Amino acid sequence: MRLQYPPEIKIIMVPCTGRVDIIHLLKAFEGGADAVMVVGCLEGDCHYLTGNIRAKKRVGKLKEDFVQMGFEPERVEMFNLSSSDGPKFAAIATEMAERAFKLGPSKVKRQARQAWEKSQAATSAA
Amino acid sequence: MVVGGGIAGVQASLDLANAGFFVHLVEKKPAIGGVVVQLDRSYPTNESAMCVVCMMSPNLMECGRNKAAGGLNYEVGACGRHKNIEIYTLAEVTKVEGGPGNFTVTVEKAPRYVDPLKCISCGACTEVCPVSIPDAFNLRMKKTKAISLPYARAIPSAYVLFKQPECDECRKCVEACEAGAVDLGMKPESMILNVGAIVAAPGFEVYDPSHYDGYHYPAHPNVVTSLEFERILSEGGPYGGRLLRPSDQQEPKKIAWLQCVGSRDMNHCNNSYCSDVCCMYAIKQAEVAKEHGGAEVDTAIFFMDMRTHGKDYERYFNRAKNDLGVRFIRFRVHSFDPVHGTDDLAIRYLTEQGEIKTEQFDMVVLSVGLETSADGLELAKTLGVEVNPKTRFAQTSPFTPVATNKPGVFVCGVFQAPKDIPTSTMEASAAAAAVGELLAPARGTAMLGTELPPESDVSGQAPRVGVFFCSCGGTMGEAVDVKGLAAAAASYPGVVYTDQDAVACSADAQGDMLKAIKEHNLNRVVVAGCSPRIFGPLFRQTVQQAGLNPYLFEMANIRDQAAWVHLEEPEEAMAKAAALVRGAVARVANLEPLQKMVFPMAKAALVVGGGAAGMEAARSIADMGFQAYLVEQSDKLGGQARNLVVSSRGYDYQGYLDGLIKKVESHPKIEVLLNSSVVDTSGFLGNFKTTVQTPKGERLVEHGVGIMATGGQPFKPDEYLYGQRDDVLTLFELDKLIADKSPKVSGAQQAVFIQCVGSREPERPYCSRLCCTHSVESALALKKLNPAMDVVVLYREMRTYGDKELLFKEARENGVMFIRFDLGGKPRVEKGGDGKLQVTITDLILGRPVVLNPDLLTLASAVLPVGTREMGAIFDLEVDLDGFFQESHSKRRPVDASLEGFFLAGLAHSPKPLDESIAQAKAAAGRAATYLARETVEIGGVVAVVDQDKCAVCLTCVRTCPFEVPIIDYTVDAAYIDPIKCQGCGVCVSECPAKAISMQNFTDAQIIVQETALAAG
Amino acid sequence: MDTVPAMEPSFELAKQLQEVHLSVSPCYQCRKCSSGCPLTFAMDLLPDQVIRLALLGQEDQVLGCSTIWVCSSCETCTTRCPNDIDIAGVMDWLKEEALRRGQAVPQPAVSRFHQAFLRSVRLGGGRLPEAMLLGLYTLRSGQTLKKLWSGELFADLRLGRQLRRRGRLSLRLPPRLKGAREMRNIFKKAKLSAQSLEEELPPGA
Amino acid sequence: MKVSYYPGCSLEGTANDYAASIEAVTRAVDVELKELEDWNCCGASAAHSISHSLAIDLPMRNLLIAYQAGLEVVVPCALCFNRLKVAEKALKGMEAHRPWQASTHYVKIWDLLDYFTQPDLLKAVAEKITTPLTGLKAVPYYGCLVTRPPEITDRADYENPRNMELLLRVLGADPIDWSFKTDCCGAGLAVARPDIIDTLVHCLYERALAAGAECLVVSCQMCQANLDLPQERISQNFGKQYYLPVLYFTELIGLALGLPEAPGWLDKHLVDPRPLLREKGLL
Repeated sequence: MRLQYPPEIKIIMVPCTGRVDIIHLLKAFEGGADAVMVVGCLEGDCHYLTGNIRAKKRVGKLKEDFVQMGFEPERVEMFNLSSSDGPKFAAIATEMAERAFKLGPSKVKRQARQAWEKSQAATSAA
Repeated sequence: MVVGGGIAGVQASLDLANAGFFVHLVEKKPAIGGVVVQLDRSYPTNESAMCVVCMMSPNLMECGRNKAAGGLNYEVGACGRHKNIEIYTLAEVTKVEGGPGNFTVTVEKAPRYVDPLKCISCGACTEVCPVSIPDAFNLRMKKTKAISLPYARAIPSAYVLFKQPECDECRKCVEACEAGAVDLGMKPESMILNVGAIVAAPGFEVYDPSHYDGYHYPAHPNVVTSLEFERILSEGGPYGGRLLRPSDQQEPKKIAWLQCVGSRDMNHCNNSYCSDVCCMYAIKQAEVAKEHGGAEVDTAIFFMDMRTHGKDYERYFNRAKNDLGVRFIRFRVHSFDPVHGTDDLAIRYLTEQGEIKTEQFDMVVLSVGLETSADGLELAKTLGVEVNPKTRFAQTSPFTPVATNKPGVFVCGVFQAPKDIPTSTMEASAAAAAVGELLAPARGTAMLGTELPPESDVSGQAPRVGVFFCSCGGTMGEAVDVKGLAAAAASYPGVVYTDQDAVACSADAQGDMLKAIKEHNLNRVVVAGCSPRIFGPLFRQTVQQAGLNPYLFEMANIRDQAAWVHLEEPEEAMAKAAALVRGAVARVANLEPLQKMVFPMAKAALVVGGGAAGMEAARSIADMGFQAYLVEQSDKLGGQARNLVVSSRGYDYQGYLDGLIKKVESHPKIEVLLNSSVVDTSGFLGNFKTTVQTPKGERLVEHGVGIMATGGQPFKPDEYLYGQRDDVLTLFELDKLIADKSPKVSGAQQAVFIQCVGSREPERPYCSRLCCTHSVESALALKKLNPAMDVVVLYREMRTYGDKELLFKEARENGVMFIRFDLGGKPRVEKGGDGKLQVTITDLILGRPVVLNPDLLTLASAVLPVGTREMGAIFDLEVDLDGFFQESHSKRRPVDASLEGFFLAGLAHSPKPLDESIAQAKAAAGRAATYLARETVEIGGVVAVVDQDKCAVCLTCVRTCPFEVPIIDYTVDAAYIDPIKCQGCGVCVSECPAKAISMQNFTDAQIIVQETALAAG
Repeated sequence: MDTVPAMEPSFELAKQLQEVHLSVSPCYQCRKCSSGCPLTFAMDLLPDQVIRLALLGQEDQVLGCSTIWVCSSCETCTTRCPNDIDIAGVMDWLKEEALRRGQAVPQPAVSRFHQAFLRSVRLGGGRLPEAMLLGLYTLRSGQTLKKLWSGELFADLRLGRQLRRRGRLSLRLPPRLKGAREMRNIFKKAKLSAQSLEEELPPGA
Repeated sequence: MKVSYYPGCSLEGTANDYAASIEAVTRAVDVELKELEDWNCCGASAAHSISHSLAIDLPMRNLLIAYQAGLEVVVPCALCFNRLKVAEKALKGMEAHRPWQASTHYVKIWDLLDYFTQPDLLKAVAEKITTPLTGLKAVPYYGCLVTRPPEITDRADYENPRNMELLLRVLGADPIDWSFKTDCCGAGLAVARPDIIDTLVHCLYERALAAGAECLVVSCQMCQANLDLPQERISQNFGKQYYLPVLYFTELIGLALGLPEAPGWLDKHLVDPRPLLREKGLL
């Protein structure tokens, strides 16, 4: 259907969201990502029955850890949609891209973070 | 033998070859592919039509790579899964003798003047050739040389020289050809072939609209047929894929499509049938025109009934109308006039409210209908196949849709009746099944084995990655510059070779890839192109034929994840594509070879559902010599077909059904399990073990493949006073009354039908396809019973497609009245003053309400799927948004289910009339035969493996696995995962606290290295 | 839409038309006839609406509309109908049926012209005396007074004089036909079928 | 060549100029016209509008006269031609029901223009041309009933007839193609509803001028009357002075053959064609 969504989104294929480990999400941030989303099948429709439920639990746990780490929990999110639901995928991709812009670079990239904070302070002052 | 190399002919050849029969494919043109290769895009997915052929191309290529096309030019010798399809191009069948099982066929082959075995399709001859002739492939809208490739990426990919009309044998091409392939001395050959059965798929011709003087065709340059418009849109077309109009090569901003040109008309042509496909291709062309020329292109389709009755077609139509702004004007244009001083055309038409409007269009496309070609009729005469005089399509019975009057000769594709690509592909598989049944004893006797080169051991070698880029035939557009990507990719770690090709999936590109892997002894391959879901298996198979383990391969989807989805931001799209390639290269460098397990194929099929479709599938499987288990939940066979008791065309549905049930119940190779239902299943392709609950307790059925024919049921209407009065019925209930000669029918003065009850509504946005025809047949039956009875049909779109249009004509001529309403003005059904029914409907032509007082009100209710969710859950089969089974690919595999080894037939796949259910059932059997014919099946590869040293036996994996696969092996005090049972989801791998389990092909390292490479972008 | 009177369909008219090989039931409202018709600007009902009303048996509307009288029988619709319905033939039949039933004719000028034409041919013994036609029509058309005031009558007379001057308007009666008796039988047979052919329409009705 | 000739009532009255040009031109190409013995009026649009029995019986009588004469019949007036063909089809229909009565041997009924554009006659005309009509831009106007409906007229090219263009080219004139060559001029409504004629004919004038025509060429005197007579009135009503002479194709043949009587026919028109023809050097 060629629905457009922000180019910042980069996609990795895994057999099931159940395969996504917390280490993978952390490594993504370490590699420079500002936001990570895990996109699984609709609950109950998982080809492997419970894969997406497992993933949801892991993302939920990671969000709590983020709060303690002083990381914005909104940077990581789990979504469920059917494989033929193109429009919904475009919508969540756009939403995550907006979150990344709003939240600015992740703390992992120290210089980029400081530069961004300076520019934020400047704009709010003006 | 298969006559005709269009999409139907090719699919039939493949199903036959894969089911163990040697196939002679006779095609009169210099290359196979038929009309489909001339199309730019194909609905409903709008994928490039070449894509449909390309998707076939791993199969087409198998044909292409066999002896006729010469393995030599790929120096691969033993390539191709098997060499069981022999293609004869520029060939025609001239004489046929003998009978089923033993035909002697004379085939005359015109000289190609180029030896396909030597031609390496380098194009040198075309450059030097001085003679230019109109390019028949591009419908004479473009010039080509006397010697040229039939079409870009043609199969077989050998050049052809047309001596007539102008080649003066200057021999320049002979000198230019290093391979010495050009031989002007070639003579016509004639050969006698002995074959067991013949499948006729000669395809069709589009109607020549020059008979309509009012359409100024071909005089006015901006009036083109729909096929010519496809060429204009195509990348290989006259304008390189840019949407320009022929007169001044300007971008047309306003385009009109005129429907029913050469169809549904007794006046200008004698095609009173409907050609079934024109409505859909007009919508598709409008959408693609908007894509090419930008959203402001104004597209208007002039039509009578919008016939989008296929699966998902109604959504396609609604999306075009509501979201994409395609205008639909219900009006049949007779003629239009060129506007003096401009190249435009003025169309004068009537709006819905009846006022006359004239609009000026830059271009007019005539949606021409389909006709049997002169060659098709000639072939029919040669084969002795009878043709229906009214429509000139093959004469077939609804109960044996692919059989003809001549035993041993079968038919499929448009020559059987006008149909679209998915139905043609399905019918081709049905024809293959019919042949499979006839020649069952000869299965496998003429097979040629396939050899794969030994797998070279690459362990311990540093990764040498080759990256092959594909611009997917230009559909990448400007967003992604493949050359730039290739240059950048050369610098990625591990990359030693990059290459790019317009269409990597084509036959010759595969050859280049094989050569490159050998020359640069690559041990890892990345293809950057389209989705792995479509061509993963094709490239993996090519990698395997280069002697590499198929798992040392990765695809970067720069088409669906970059080029197509970031059209407005080309730079970011390029950056993203580069990142995707970098990620894929990083991942492939870390991949290790994996071996698959080999298991025997159980030669049996499980058929779920004992309706007409289930029984036909079981009978076909059994006739082909395999065992069939037919599971039916009710206490008798027959399904919904039991209710078909009325046919104005004189079809004896019940006679057919009783005959079929007798055959199924008495067939030695069919075991019928009544009052039974499937409760559980396990295993994998070729080795399924399904437990069936039968009255005599649980039965474990071992089978290799499965066919889902759980059927459908009529929707219980929830409007029009249904259920509150006994004179408001559904179609089945009316038919019962007619069959029982009930006084309610003979006494009725007026009968009214209401169409689209429950269908094409927001909660069920699909068309149930069979109700228009059913209502018209029942209406005709009523008229025949009592000509004085007033019969009125209230409809939204009259979808009596194909040859059923003749029924609609017959009904009108017999005085049945048709009144149209739209979703906003549905008929009001209430109790009249005298207690009789009163139906009020606004006639849209007169804009005034009409009051009817029927004695019988029949509601054409929708078709709902039965058992799809339950079976979908047990067998893990995908179900689409409307609850019907989802087929693997609407075009290429319309009959295969989402899970390999399972096939779909009948109403459970989508609503369809009985003859199409029967065709689909045979097609399912035909497809199943391509698996059952195999001796072994390969399983495994991507599974979880336990590192016994790290396992702390904490049982997390045992509790986590949804399929209860891991067990504790106390001999080694560690968990054990049976590679056969493991589904490869990886849930246990990430749950295991000790990271003791790793998943082959998706190890943590491989994922992480891809992530970091991606994020670094 | 309830304001507009609802129609009770009847199939009588459609059956009558079927008997004279002018069946309208094959129509599937493709509306080519209405778009091709050059006279729609002067019509109250479009040709496809006339066919639709005939199919629905709305006799008073169909027989009382101006469309059937304004139709110049140019046969465009009949030629183009994809279902081979003789629409022009239906228009003619409806005109004849309207006169037979004594229906009030909304276009008296046209119906009286046709009647004056046939009466002139009958009185002329088998050929049309054009001058007599113009005279009879002017007397009977009921438009004469209106034309007098609007000055159209003078324009007509001037046109007549121009033709006269060019010798194209002879006042002589056409020659006696040998088959005069045969002509009388033809007209007598027509009178029987038409009854109202002879009735004098009160001028100005 | 000898053919039966059915002139029709108006050729004896308002269109006797057309009759004159026909007789002269046919004589010039050695075609002898034998007028039908005791022919009667075909009933024109009046009969088929309000009396089906007259609509069949009137032309039937002429048909039977033609059959007795045994020669092919040439019919200049489109309406008479159409009515004769209707009678012919009706007779064939009747005989189909009673094959034992199928005694009549049919003769071909020709529309005059069709007859004249037969290859041998065209050759005959071409040979006798003295002053070709070079530079005369004309649009052919066929009207309705010569070509339509095809089931009655048996015409193949009923949507886009081209034989008058053929003739004009043979005569050396410059025929212009336009889309309105078979659009209706209002025919029988001329007397009862002249306002309708004004609208229809005004549209034809505009389209002819848009196509770059200087005059209209017709083959039926009804069309000639509806295009020629109201031109002055339409010019007043629509406030635009139209000068589009309406010529019979037989008059053009007469001119091209240099027949002495030709100029005589031209002054019978209301819209005087002579200024245009003089400007073209043809008079």
